[in-house]
Amino acid sequence: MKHTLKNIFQHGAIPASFVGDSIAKHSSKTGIGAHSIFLGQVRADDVDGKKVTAIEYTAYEDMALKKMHEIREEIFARYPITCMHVHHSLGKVQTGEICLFVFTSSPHRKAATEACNELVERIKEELPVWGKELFTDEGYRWKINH
Amino acid sequence: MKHTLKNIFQHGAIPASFVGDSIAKHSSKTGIGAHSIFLGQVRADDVDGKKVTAIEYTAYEDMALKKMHEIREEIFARYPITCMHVHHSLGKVQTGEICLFVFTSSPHRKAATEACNELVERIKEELPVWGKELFTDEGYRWKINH
Amino acid sequence: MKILVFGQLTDIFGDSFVRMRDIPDTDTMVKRLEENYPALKKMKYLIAIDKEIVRENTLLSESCEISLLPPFSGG
Amino acid sequence: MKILVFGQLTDIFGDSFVRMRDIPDTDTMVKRLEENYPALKKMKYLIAIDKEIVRENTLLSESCEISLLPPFSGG
Repeated sequence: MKHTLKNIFQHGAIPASFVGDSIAKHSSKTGIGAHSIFLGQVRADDVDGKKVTAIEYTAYEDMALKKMHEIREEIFARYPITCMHVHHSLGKVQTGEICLFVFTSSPHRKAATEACNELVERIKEELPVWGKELFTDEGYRWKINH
Repeated sequence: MKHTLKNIFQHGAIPASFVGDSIAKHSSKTGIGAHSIFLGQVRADDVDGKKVTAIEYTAYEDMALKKMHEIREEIFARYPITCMHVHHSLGKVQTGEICLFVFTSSPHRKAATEACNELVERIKEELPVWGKELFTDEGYRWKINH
Repeated sequence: MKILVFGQLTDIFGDSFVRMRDIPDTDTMVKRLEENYPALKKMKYLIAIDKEIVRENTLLSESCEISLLPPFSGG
Repeated sequence: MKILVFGQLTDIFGDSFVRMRDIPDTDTMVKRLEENYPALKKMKYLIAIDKEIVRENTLLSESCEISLLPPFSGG
């Protein structure tokens, strides 16, 4: 029997209104006192005179979801948080648009903040996802995470 | 000539859609790569068997805005951030509603995250704002920050 | 002289301010307030003059904006 | 045997996978891939078997899901 893993991927940019709607859904959880949110936005970087206009994301989806499941379990075990939500774009995301949305909630602020920070670091380091920075002139460069 | 300080106060809860709209406004700032957001939500705490139903906020507004201006200048001087937005409720905010919204943005994630954390700590410690936790039975308790 | 009070101190003074006359400095102010409002002795608060917190005895003039600030609890 | 490739490796292989026959282990796989695709020698990547990264030489079977993963750059 195959265990179904929670999906984190969605096609294209994450709308700002989606973030607002996610926040609104937590108003019934009255044990929550703090929300911490991280958003990644695609930058119009200059690369040797060429301008990035979009990033095209691909992933080894099955492995990424398996890894994300492990990270999720570890974060829940380590921090007293109430909720955790992760959304990552696949396909093209234009500059100025949101490509990553990480959202943690807890009764007191320390847990939400620390869990959110750790999640972002681990997502960038451990998930098999690749960004291809597309230039105005149709050239590209593979993104490097620092 | 009196210097006009940026207002951070608004009456009642901060709608989740306001957070979404704030995020959307940053899509034209294509130098931004990371947004860090902190939200304070009113908890339905139990206090000796009494349930908190709302927090009523009051402030020494002139002093709070002066102090916030100083904090803002210091944070901008210390972190390479692009934007900083702070919104705090006054008056009654029901449990489950948002009372504090802190939002920082920067090209790379470290600055936004650290600036946001420091802002939240300083807002709670240094701004002359008081919360009165209102109980179901019309009693109350003055909130204590930890 | 009008002294602004906030938070839990409004419970003691029954209002958002208290008026006093002829107070030369903050130490005298505290002493006289505590005589009139004994509950104040048990309260923790800071004194601000013209929106700046003062921790030492400070001379007061009629133009000062004086305030008593219990522990902050915003957010 | 189908080997999945991702990111900048798709530029070298010209596709999202490459097929090979009779590879007993990961060391042999790397050696033979580098013979056929010399550009691979300059690339940094990890090998995953059944979605787990392996860092030592590992025996392979036909049922293995093999993948070559260049440095991750999500977010």
